[in-house]
Amino acid sequence: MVVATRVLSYRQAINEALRLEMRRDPTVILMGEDVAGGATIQHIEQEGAWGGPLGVTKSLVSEFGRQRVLDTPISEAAFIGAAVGAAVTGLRPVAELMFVDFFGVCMDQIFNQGAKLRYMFGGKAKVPMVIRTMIGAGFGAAGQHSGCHYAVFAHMPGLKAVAPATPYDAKGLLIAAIRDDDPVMFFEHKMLYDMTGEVPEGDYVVPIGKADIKREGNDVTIVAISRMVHIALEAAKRLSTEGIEAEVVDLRSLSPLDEDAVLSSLAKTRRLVVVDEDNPRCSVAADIAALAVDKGFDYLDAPVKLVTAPHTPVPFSPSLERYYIPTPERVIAAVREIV
Amino acid sequence: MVVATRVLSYRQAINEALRLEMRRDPTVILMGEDVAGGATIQHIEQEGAWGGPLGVTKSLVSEFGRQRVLDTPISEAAFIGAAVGAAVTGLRPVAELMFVDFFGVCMDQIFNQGAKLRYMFGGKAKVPMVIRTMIGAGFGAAGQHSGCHYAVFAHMPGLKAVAPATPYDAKGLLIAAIRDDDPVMFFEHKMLYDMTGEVPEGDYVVPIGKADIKREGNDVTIVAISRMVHIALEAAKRLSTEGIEAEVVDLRSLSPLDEDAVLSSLAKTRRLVVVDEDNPRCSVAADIAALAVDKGFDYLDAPVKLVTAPHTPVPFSPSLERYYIPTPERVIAAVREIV
Amino acid sequence: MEIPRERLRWIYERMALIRAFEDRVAQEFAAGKLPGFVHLYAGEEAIAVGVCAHLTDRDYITSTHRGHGHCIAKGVDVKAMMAELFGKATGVCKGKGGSMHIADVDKGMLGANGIVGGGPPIACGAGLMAKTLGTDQVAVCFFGDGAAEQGTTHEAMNLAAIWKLPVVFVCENNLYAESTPWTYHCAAPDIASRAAAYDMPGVLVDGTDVFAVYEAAGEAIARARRGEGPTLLECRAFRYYGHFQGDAVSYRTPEEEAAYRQRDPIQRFRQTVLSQGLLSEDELDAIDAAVQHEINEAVRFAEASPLPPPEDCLTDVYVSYPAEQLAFRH
Amino acid sequence: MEIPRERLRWIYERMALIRAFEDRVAQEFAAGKLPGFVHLYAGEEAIAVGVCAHLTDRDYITSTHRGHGHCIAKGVDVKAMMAELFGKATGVCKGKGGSMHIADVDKGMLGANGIVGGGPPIACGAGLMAKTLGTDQVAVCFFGDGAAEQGTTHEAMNLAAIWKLPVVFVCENNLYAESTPWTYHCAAPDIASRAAAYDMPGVLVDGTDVFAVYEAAGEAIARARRGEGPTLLECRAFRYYGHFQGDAVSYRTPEEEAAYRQRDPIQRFRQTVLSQGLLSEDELDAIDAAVQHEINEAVRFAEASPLPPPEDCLTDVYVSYPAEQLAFRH
Ligand SMILES: Cc1ncc(C[n+]2csc(CCOP(=O)(O)OP(=O)(O)O)c2C)c(N)n1
Ligand SMILES: Cc1ncc(C[n+]2csc(CCOP(=O)(O)OP(=O)(O)O)c2C)c(N)n1
Ligand SMILES: [Mg+2]
Ligand SMILES: [Mg+2]
Repeated sequence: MVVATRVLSYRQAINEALRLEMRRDPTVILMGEDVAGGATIQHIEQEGAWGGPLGVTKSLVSEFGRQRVLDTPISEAAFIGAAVGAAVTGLRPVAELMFVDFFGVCMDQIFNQGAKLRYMFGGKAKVPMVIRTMIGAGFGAAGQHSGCHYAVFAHMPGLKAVAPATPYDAKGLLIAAIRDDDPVMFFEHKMLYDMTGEVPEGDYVVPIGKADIKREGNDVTIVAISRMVHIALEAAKRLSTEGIEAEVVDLRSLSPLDEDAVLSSLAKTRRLVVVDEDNPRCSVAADIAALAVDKGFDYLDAPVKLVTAPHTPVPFSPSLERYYIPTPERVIAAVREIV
Repeated sequence: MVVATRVLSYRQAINEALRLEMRRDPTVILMGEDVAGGATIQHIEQEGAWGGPLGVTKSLVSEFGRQRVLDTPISEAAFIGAAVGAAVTGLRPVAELMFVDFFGVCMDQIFNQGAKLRYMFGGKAKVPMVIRTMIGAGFGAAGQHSGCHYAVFAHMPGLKAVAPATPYDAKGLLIAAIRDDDPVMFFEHKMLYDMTGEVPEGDYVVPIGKADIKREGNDVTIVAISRMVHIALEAAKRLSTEGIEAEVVDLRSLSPLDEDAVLSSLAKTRRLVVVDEDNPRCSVAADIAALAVDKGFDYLDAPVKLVTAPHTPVPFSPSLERYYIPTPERVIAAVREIV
Repeated sequence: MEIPRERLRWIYERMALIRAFEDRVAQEFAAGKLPGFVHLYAGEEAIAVGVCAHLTDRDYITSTHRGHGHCIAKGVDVKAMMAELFGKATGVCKGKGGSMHIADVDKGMLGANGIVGGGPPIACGAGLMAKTLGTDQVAVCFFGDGAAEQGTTHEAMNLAAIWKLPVVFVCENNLYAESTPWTYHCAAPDIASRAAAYDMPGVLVDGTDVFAVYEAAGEAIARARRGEGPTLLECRAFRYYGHFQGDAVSYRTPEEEAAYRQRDPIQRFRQTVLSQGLLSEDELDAIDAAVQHEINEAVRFAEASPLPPPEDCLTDVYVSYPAEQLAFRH
Repeated sequence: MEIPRERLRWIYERMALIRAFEDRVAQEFAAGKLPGFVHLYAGEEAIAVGVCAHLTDRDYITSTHRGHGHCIAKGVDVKAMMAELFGKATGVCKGKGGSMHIADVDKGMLGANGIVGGGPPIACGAGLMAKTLGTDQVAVCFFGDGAAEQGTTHEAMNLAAIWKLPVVFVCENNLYAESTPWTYHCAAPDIASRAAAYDMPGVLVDGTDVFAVYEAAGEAIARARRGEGPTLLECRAFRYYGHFQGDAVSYRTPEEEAAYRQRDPIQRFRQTVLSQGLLSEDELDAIDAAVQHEINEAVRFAEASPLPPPEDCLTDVYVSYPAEQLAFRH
């Protein structure tokens, strides 16, 4: 069967995944601040409503109505907790935590309730919910709207966590997340919304827990997450002109982890750099390094280098923010140190 | 000068640190649920009040009064945020988050407000506050009262984090934390409250950011945190009977990290095991492994082994909980794999 | 509100069962047979029973750290409960939850909760499910006076109100949060009147009078089922034991505790039904005996049951996850 | 409440300065000169100014994502503010905070806040400091109608009430939270009446009338200074621009927006003082001119200022911390 593909943006790919799953399964609902937009305002019904502050859920309300696309008050703990309660009792809610930086007001419902109910109930419940949330710097949005923080969620038992880097992966992983019977954190990088790429029509699944080799190479493995995949690819391109061929592994799934993909690439290249936009301490990057030095120790011919944000909040000024975000130059410098 | 020491429990050592600092500095206040106990109840004034559910702050209210030892409603976000506001404007509050597992209801005030105000304000403010909080399994307190979670705090820029393993360190680190001009998370392991040890009278400081060699050895470095220090020491004792001499490094401070202490021990022993009661992914243990495989790569003669809790919530039943908590046997097995 | 005879018998039986369960748990705990800590519900039986008398297994409740009474009122099996408190493999949560997380989704019991204020958002979710799917199910959220100060409680009441969810909020005001009197931690003259802040009815109820609770809850639940939205009930009652077992309860006087017993919900029920000739003394005594038997059986069952195999620590975390990533690396 | 002439001039000047600042920021933003996003306060000037007219530099305020107006009313330097929005090293936060975190502790301005509901607990802390040290300082907490649904807001009001903290809660009800009308997100008939849930006075104020705000805030702040505890003011006003710059504001109709202008706080003030002969037209025009000059100077200053050196990313995180652990490893 030939599947038609079109060029879509990451934003459109996410929107399409939501639309297809809502068509397929009437128990899928969306909730979040302004995910429809303009609740109770007559004159913008149908196409005028926001669809989220960045338009990601635009026009879903016109197809599915306000019973299934629910604007919420600014009460993240209440509505994310409501998603937990709805998931335990039979719906498949997709809740939007607008920016991941807001997790501090609702983390209890995520990690202590949603993530643990199944376990504490002795396996009698399941919690099929998705939390979509925006990550990343580059927007000048400063200290409380630019973090990644996915390490905190990968740390927590009971949660799954995925972070797509391309429109294709965004659509396929979101469909997988909605169909998954466990709570899934779905991290969308705000700097990727306008990135475009080939996306098949119809539904398909990118399996949770599988990394993707975005570029093959024999000299060094660069493991990267979300937007950093593109930084790593840029670095790899430039390194190639010097004769260094990097293999770029897009982690895609942060929990569970595709340990085999990382270790087999490492077995081939014997060198590892991890690129992660999150803060360095107790990060996913550190976690990959820990994996490498345990199960991959015999492969390692050089130190494992982490290219991450510094141990600081995200600064506002463009000059500072550029310094904060890992660059291809820093990735190249790290690679040069070990090849 | 000879300083008298006595044997105190970890609980008493903490109580004494609070008492001494409150005597020394009138801007130090305590706040938390039942930290005094029985607010407005006349007949228990003075010695009858709880002093916290485990009696750690017992009788401080009789010395300092209810203006400085404040019982709070069950509103962690409000009172921890109030500690932030009080710290920015001139007090040195010590707030108690009863169990670290409750961080999900108040994390925003901790990591987004307290930890970031100084940075976002361009350095114009300081936030000298301490959050005391209980960690750890072993009490049968199950999934929402037994976690460690300190990795989440070590991950966050703007916070410091310490986790004493002995009465001596508890007192000295708490005094250091109260005098520190940055927000400090102070992790108390509930299974250690009754542990006793020599504690000097009067005030002294254990500097934040310094690890402590709790046992010297040449064959393997075991880095451990909080209660796991004692597990590591027990393992070391048993290994010694087989002729393996382990060096036990008590990390004490999780942020900042005493990188030198870890690396110089590693330079000597060339082998590393990290023992951490927290969940394994993106943990402090993983972080130490990442440090080792980067800056300590040339020292490493073997894989770095992590002995941690599994990637599960803390179960209730004693048989399950025993399985969850790292044991000397597991530490010994890890050491045997690499020596 | 007239209560059918069979319901009356059920009410008495459930209240007696809760009391007997809690008294026995206190004994077993004192004997060192229970791990962890327990928060007992004795004295507050009329609330859980008066409310749950209106619910079926298809309706949901969320509970608190003091959740045994809610379980029993919702019909959770007492043997499986006792085994859970003993940490046994036959426990209703296979020994993974314990007292603070005891739950039985099949009975609509969405869990005790170790987090004060953890339940209200979850109850909204159960209500949202019912509303979305167009069923007539309702969700009842039990919470303490102390939990009234947790932000989630406010957020959830507002959410339930604007979405007109079929949720009933039942504040169990037992006068204390740990050792702190509610009059200290709560700025409002009463908690029921906070309902006005969410434009819902708020009713202050004598929580030691099961008839009063039954009536108020009946109206609130009927209103919710009719799709007219949430209600807040504040039920005042007393907890007989300490906050948790081991609490010396220094904050209360013996006089205060004695006064509680004057209004014991079970004795009050007995007096009412006897004086009105609704049930007979023999009937009530027979129920007491049956209850005692059930509790004895439950303890026997719990004691005889095995502990879960240690590796069960690793199961039930996810529906699907690579097993080797759940285990510790060493 | 009679307002001294100098205060009247100050009120007009501050309101005009806020308006001019915001209008200019809108222009500069549209020209692509400002990084990030900005939330503008135009239309709500009477609230910040009417409240802060009662405060000194020693009093504290907490603010919101829509914080420029609060800064100006609290006396933060406009040049340093503009430079901050431009991300310059001369900014009041050295370019680290930006619009959403603009702050000046020396002026008692404890920060705009990127977290809705982030401010109320912090305001309680400033009040607690004053109470603990026995000073007469007060803390004012500005928050939006949307923030009224955040749990922290409720917790903070309750805490301030039980501790009788010198805190005034000022809800700026501008009818919308993003594109969501307050009548949808809020179950209460008005936000002021929620004060009853915390046993404090609650006052609904016309937030486009600076005299009304001045009077209500004066009473509330005096009450707080006397140690009589918190008050909740709900001030209704309109935001003229979108939620953030770039918002097409499709949720409002042109008629609705036109109606706002009928009640413009600055025009209303002008009419009142002119008709009552309190200030002269020349005086007001002179102030307008001075304000315009100040804004021009501020923009010139901001444009001429350098960006911070990149490595300044690593400073001001802690008072003390090992420098090599702040830097990224590569
Ligand atoms: C978020 C959170 N904070 C604090 C606690 C500790 N804690 C457990 S029960 C309790 C008191 C609860 O009081 P109330 O809600 O009145 O319930 P009661 O115990 O009286 O039934 C406290 C403070 C907790 N479990 N969760
Ligand atoms: C905790 C949190 N949730 C959501 C947001 C996103 N957000 C920013 S402003 C805003 C609306 C705020 O409305 P309101 O409080 O009425 O203030 P206004 O913008 O009207 O001044 C939202 C939802 C946020 N910044 N923080
Ligand atoms: Mg209570
Ligand atoms: Mg608003």
